[in-house]
Amino acid sequence: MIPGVSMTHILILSGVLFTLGALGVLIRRNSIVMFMAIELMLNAANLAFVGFARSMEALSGQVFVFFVIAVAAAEVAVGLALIVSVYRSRSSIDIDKVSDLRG
Amino acid sequence: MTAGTLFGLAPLIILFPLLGLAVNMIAGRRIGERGVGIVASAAIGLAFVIAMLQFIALGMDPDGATVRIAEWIVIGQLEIEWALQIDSLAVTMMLTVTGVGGLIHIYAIAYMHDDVRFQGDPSRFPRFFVYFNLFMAAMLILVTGNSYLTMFVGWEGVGLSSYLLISFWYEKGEDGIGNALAGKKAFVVNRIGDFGFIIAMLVTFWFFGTLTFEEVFREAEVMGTAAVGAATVITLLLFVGAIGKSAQIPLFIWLPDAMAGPTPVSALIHAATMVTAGIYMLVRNAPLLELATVTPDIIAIVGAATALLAASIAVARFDIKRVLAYSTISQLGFMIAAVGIGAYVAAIFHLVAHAFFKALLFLSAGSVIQGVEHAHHHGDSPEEDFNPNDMRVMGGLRTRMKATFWVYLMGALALVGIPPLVGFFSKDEILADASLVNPAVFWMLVISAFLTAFYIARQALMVFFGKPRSKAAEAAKESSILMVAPLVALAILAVGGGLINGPGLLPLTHFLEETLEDIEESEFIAAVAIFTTILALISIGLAWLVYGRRPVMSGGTDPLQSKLGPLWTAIRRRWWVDEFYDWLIVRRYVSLTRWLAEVVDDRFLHDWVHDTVIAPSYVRATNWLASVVDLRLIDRGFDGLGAITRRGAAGLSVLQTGYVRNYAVAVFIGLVLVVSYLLLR
Amino acid sequence: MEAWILTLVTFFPIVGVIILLFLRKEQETQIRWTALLTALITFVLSLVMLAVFDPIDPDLQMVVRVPWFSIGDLQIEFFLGVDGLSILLVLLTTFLSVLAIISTWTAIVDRVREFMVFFLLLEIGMVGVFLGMDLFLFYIFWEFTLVPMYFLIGVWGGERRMYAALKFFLYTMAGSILMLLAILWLGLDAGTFAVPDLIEAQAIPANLQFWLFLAFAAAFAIKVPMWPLHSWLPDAHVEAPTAGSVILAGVLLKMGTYGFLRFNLGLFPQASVRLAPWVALLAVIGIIYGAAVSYAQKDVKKLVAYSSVSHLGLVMLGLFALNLQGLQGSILQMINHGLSTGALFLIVGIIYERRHTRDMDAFGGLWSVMPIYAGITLIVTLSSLGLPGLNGFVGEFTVLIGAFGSVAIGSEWFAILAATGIILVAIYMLYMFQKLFLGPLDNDKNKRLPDVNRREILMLVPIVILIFWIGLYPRPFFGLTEASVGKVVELVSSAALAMR
Amino acid sequence: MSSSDLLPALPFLIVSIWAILLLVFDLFISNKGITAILAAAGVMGALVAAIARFGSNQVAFDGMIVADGFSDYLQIVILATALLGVAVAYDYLRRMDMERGEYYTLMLFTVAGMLLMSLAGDLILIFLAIELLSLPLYVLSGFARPEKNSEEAAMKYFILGAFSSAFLVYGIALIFGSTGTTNMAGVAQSIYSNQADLTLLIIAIPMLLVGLGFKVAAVPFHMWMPDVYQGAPSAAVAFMSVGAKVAGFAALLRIFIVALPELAQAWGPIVVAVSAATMIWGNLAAIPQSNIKRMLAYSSIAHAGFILMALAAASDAAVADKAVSAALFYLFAYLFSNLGAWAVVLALEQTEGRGLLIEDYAGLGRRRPALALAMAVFMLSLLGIPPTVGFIGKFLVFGVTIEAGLIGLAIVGVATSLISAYYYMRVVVVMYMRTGEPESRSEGWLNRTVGLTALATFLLGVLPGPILFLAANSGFITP
Amino acid sequence: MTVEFAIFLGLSLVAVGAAIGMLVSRNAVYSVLFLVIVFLAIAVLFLLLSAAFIAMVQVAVYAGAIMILFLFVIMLLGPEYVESEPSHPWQFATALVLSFALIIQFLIVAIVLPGESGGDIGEVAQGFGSPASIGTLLFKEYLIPFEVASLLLLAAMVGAIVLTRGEHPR
Repeated sequence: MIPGVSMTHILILSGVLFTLGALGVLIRRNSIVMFMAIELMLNAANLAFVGFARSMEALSGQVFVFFVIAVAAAEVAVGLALIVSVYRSRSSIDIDKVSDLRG
Repeated sequence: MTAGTLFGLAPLIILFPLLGLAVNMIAGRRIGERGVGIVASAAIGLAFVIAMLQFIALGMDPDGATVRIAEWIVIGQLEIEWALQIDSLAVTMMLTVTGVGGLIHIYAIAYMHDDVRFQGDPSRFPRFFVYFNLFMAAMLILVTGNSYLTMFVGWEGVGLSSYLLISFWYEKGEDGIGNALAGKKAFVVNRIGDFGFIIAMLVTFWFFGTLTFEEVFREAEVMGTAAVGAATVITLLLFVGAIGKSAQIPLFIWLPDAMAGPTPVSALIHAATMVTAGIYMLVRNAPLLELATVTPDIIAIVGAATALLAASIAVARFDIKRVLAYSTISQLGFMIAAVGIGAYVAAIFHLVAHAFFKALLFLSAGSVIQGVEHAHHHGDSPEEDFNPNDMRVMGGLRTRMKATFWVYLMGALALVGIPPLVGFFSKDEILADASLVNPAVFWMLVISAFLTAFYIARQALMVFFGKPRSKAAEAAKESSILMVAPLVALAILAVGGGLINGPGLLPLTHFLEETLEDIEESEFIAAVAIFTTILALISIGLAWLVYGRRPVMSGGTDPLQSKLGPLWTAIRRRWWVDEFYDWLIVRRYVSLTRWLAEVVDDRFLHDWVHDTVIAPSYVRATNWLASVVDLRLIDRGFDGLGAITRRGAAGLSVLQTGYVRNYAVAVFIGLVLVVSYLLLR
Repeated sequence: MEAWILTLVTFFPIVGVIILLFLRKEQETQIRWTALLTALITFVLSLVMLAVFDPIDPDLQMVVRVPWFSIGDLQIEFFLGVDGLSILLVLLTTFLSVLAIISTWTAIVDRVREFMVFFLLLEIGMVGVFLGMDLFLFYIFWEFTLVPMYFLIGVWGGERRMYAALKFFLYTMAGSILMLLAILWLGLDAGTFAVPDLIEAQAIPANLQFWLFLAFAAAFAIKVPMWPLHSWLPDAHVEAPTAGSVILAGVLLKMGTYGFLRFNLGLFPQASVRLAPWVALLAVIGIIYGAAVSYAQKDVKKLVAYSSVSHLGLVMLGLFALNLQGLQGSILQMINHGLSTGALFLIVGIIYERRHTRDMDAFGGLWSVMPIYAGITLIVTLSSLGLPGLNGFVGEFTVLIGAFGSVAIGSEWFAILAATGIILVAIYMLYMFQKLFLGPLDNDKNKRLPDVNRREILMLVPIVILIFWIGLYPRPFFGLTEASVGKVVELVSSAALAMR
Repeated sequence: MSSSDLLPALPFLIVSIWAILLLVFDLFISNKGITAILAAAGVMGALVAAIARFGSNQVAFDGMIVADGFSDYLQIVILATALLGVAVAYDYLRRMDMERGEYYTLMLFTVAGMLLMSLAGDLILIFLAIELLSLPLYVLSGFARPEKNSEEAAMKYFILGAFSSAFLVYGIALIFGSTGTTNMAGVAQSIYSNQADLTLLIIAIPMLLVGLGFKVAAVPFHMWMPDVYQGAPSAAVAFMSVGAKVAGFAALLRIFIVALPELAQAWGPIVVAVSAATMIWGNLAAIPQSNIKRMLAYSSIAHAGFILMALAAASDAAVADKAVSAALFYLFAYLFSNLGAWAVVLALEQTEGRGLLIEDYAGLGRRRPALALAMAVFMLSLLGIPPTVGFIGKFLVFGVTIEAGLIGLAIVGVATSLISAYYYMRVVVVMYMRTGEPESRSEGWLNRTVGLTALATFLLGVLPGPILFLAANSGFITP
Repeated sequence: MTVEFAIFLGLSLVAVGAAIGMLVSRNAVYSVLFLVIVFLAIAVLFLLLSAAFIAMVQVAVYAGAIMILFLFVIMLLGPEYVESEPSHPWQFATALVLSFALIIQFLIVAIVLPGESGGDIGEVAQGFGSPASIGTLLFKEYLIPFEVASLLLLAAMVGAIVLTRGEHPR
């Protein structure tokens, strides 16, 4: 029983976090930080899930979070590997330097 | 032998010329000139025989007959068949055409023999007779057709053969193209007339529901006053056709140029037969003319005016054939006027008469020309730019070409209308009727008759009298017997032809009555006859005063020039009609087409609409112009392609910056837009 | 047997294509002969079809109608059939194909095999267009003809061939996709694509007819081409190889007029009646405009191309006279145009092969060196300027008769204006003839030109024969069409009555 | 779960297990050609399984797996794509000197993901499936490393992919929050019975659209595609250009039609707009491209637009079934025409990215008549000219669009496909009407692929009956 | 304002603040640390929302493993200062505008949220979100996703290896 705290609050919080994450992806040029921002977005989603799970007493919400975390881990593995290999060839993690293909 | 069977033979009259044509076309080169000539003339001869048989048949069965061959165009109500209508009018024409035509064919054998050599391409000899027979066939279809449409077949057919024969020496004439252009002019001008003819047929069909003469006239009779309007329109349109074919104002300009054809052509087509088709066609439509209101007067005026105008122009010609050409136009004017005042028989009579003496005149002119040309070619020092048609280089041929001179004289007198020659009766009949019906027409015709006498006398004097004005004229010799014989025959006709419709018995009138119902017998008015004859004699005298004593020197000016002053210039320049048309129509049309083609089509529809309207609207959306451009580039290689199209497609390519974060923005924008849509709906 | 005829007529060329694919590209003679024989056999087959055809019966005959596949409840059929409206055009197609192949004998030396393959494919497409009686099938053939023609122009064409080819492709496709939408609408609405059933039903409300009519017209008018949609035609014609031009002018343009005849008149009679005056107006403009523009051309081929605009204007005028004479006349006029313009392109091709120019100023006086050629040209020219006794006149006159008295068009003036065409046509046709054959033979290059050889005579004579035949005794041709045309006229006039 | 649950998922299980096994085998195989053949064998097995169980509708694992006609049909398409994908890769990898066993393993993983996409009856599974098919694809895109373009392609694909899948997750979260379940049938149920909280869906639906629209490259979520397709190894692109699209549409169709049919009037207009935008953008942007890979990338964007027309039409419940089968058929058509085109691209590609410009195709008509003919057929099919399968596809799609009364959209469709004529025909122009000496490979499997696809493209154009029947009977289970 | 709400508010502020910090800090290492703070805050919120197991996983996997991995990579590549001003002008502005728009939209939706899903969070059964309950769920209904997840991790592994291992000999 958490009086005073309504789903609305949680939703707003997660929404804000999610947006901040998205913002991060848009404004940062450091690919690692962009990537972290994406993680932030995922977490915002998790927060929403847990909140909903709690508010409607449906455990599957929490299970979903579990999977999201797993996926996040997998993404990180691939993503960091990519960043590393890009760094090897371009010796930079500035995403804007990765822009030969265009038009 | 019954009339029916004889009528059954009628199709042969068209078949024979066609056969001759075919034979000459296929075997022409092998059977040699003589063969070709014989075949062609024989074909016409046989046709003449058939015509005679039809005449006899009509004697047995005056009603005539319609000989059906096959159906042609049958669509619903529209039923047109290949069929010949044999009646007195048709037979009259058949006889004239085949008769005169046959004589001219014979004459042509000899004439062309020399002509092809003068012009330097003997191989064309057979082709001439192919065309000649083609013409005869077409002309006979014209006169025998039982419906407007079948008549129209012949109508256009003669136009075609005249086109071919005028441009027979297609590489000669002014800057080598003159003759070809003359031919084209003839055809196109005729087409203008045909336009009228076609529209006339359209109206006829939708008003009377048929196109065969019999039925149309029956219908018209039944409807009576109800058909007046239609009859007027139709006859007017038909008259447009006649104007074209019979070279009346305003479309007479093609006929003088048509003299580019060899002389037999001028004689046969542009004097005796084809040009009279218009008169025949109008007479054929007498029943409608009777109904029509305005038309006859218009026809009469136009005819008379033409007669006058042409006669005046003829006075100032130096080219022996051109004089005759304009004389032909003016005589055709007489006939048209006759039709206009309702003197159908007179018209036909004059048509026949004219066929005789005008053919005669042309042929003798031809004989003169060749005589001179012969001399010119065999002469020791042939001068350059020697024109054997120019009367100013002739003179004194009376003694050198006796036969020709005499027959020519007969023809001339017949034309002038000196009794008892054929011209006297025929022309007098017209004048007599005119004096009763329409004084204006009468006086115009009288004046032109006066001029006629003058210019023909002038010609006679310049050609045959006085002293030779050139070596060639001196050395001129009489033409071969083969040419003279037909001349003589025609001369006889010109002299005795009057009997065909001499006053009193009027055989032709009675003969034609079978076809043209209720035609009043034209009575002989002595006063008119005497008056005109005297007038003619006066003008001949005048001519002698002017040309007889001091003949015109070659290249010299005409004595009249000083006397008439500006008037002379006017007639000399043919009243500037040709120039006017050229300025008004030809130039305009040419520039119009240029404009349409270059400006409207090329620049506008092609480049402007396609490359400026369609294209940029694509560019705006899709850089279409670039793609067109680059299409053109494809030929030269894709080198420039990338650059150009990229420039064109900048619109979209710019957005594809290659920066991931921009792409992310796009995604984000999409999201926000969609959410806002859902919020706002 | 009967059931197979049409299938054979349509698809027989496949056999040739397959054989060609097995020939090595060096064996040019064999390739040419294979193609020619294929076309010939196809022509013979179409004659068999003619023999079986019963002119009295106004409906489709020798029908092949088998379910092809179905989209949901919408059955699409393989549905071939021939009636008076199409039979002449089919014959024309197979006939011209033979001649066109003969014309390529020495003209096409590069990639002969591909050329013939595309050509035979094209023939399949064209015949299919005229025989396909299921809108879907029809559309497939219709679009399919684009491809081989596109290649014929683009690969074997002249200087700016790619431009012309793509222009041709885009223009015609632009029209046809609108038609595709209309077809879809019709099919989904009526639950069938079978043309006869659709016509039978006559279930389309008038206001909708209007739009559908326009959608179909878009495709057909571009193909015809009606003024002012003609600007692709000159390019395509000038660039295309002779055989291509022959087929393009002879058959492809007729696909447009045929489309109007079969679909617009049949499916949307009321719209047709309502729009007749407008179509007639465009047609008349086209007649005069085309004739005028042709006269200004320097390039023979362009001249002939524009003359097509003029002639087809007449055909359209006849179609939308919506009466017996008009329709009969315009169908015959389609054939005439196919013959005479086809022949003209063959003729131009002959001279082009010899001199490699089509600029009329480069010629003149050819008559004296090439008399036979000149003679044949003269006949064709005369037929195309509508000299009575030759085929052109019969069609022209009947069309004028029809248009003059047409209730649908409503005014004689269209016919009268159209009739001025007979003056203009004389002007430019004789102009062309004079430029080529008359006048002095002054250009040395022309002095030693060989006259037409046996092969060329062989390919022109059949046309000349037909020119005379139709001109003198068109009865058989009218006879083939009149029953079906009568049916169409009935349909349209009843629709017209319904509108009052 | 019970053993009976395994059967419906059989193809998926086969592929995933095979993938793991192949991972192990590969260690002992020196000739990677054998790996390829083994992979193909596995796919083949799965294909057999899929065909074997066609037509039997089953729900397994408590509604997680829904094996209905829809999924079976798509599984067949996907597996066929996979087979061809292996075939085109076989020689290419060797030629391009990047032959490694992992290529095929990873391919099998994505295939497993794609299959799962078509099977998933639960949003969780959709999410996992997307990741399972995406991660290996990121890697495959970068497979040509250290080749810079390839790495860039991978990077862009990855960043944007992760970004968009984050949206997807959040969307799912909101769906869950609104309906209390992630099972599609359940979602539909709760919306139907008005227990759902629609306000949340206002954000949820757009987020789902982002996640899935990204996969099928719908405007404006498409921008990764040209860059990725250009940079990634062509063989991988050939495979994923079809596979990923098919999987994406599988999810898209299932979610919108099975889970959210009640909200059709809400998402219908959005889909209409997106589809129109996609067709226009894709077709326009393709015109100026001089690199054929890029051109095909844009063309595949455009085709996404055409398929979206079907989804838009499906917003009208009356035509939903027809629309689905139209989309299904279109995907099949797209498989052959597009993959075939890519195969031709592979045949002309040289090392260091030479031979990828359209101008490099000049003279192909002379040099390799068969190859050029095939390419022409593919181009015509993509353009939608009869008698090719592409035309039938377009015909169906336009048909349902009109039937749903979306005339405007249909007109946009025909207009844009007219525009597309320009760039498709340009390839043909270059091949046949320009002279040149193109270098091209003639490799057994490549040629067979080209031949097969070309044949299919033509034959299905003439006799689409069977596939049509299949597509027509490949609906969803209606709970 | 209840205690719980106060806690909630505090945690939210921390989370948001840390998130902003992550965005603005020029040094990637700081960003990582800020992100860890966010995650920890969220973990506490999970506890508050009676999701003990998830909270644990969050701390262990996220704040622990994943973030450490990030740190490793950063260290490996050397702490690089990528200048943070956007290389193309409109990027930053548009990003801000869009984010604002999205937040506004979130607020709108959240505010109009009807009672049953928007109201106060009620009591739940004992053991809700306990490892045991989650575990049973995972191995019953969610078996397939579970297996798929494992497959996914395997694929990721393979991918990572492919991407990172030394140049293929050429």
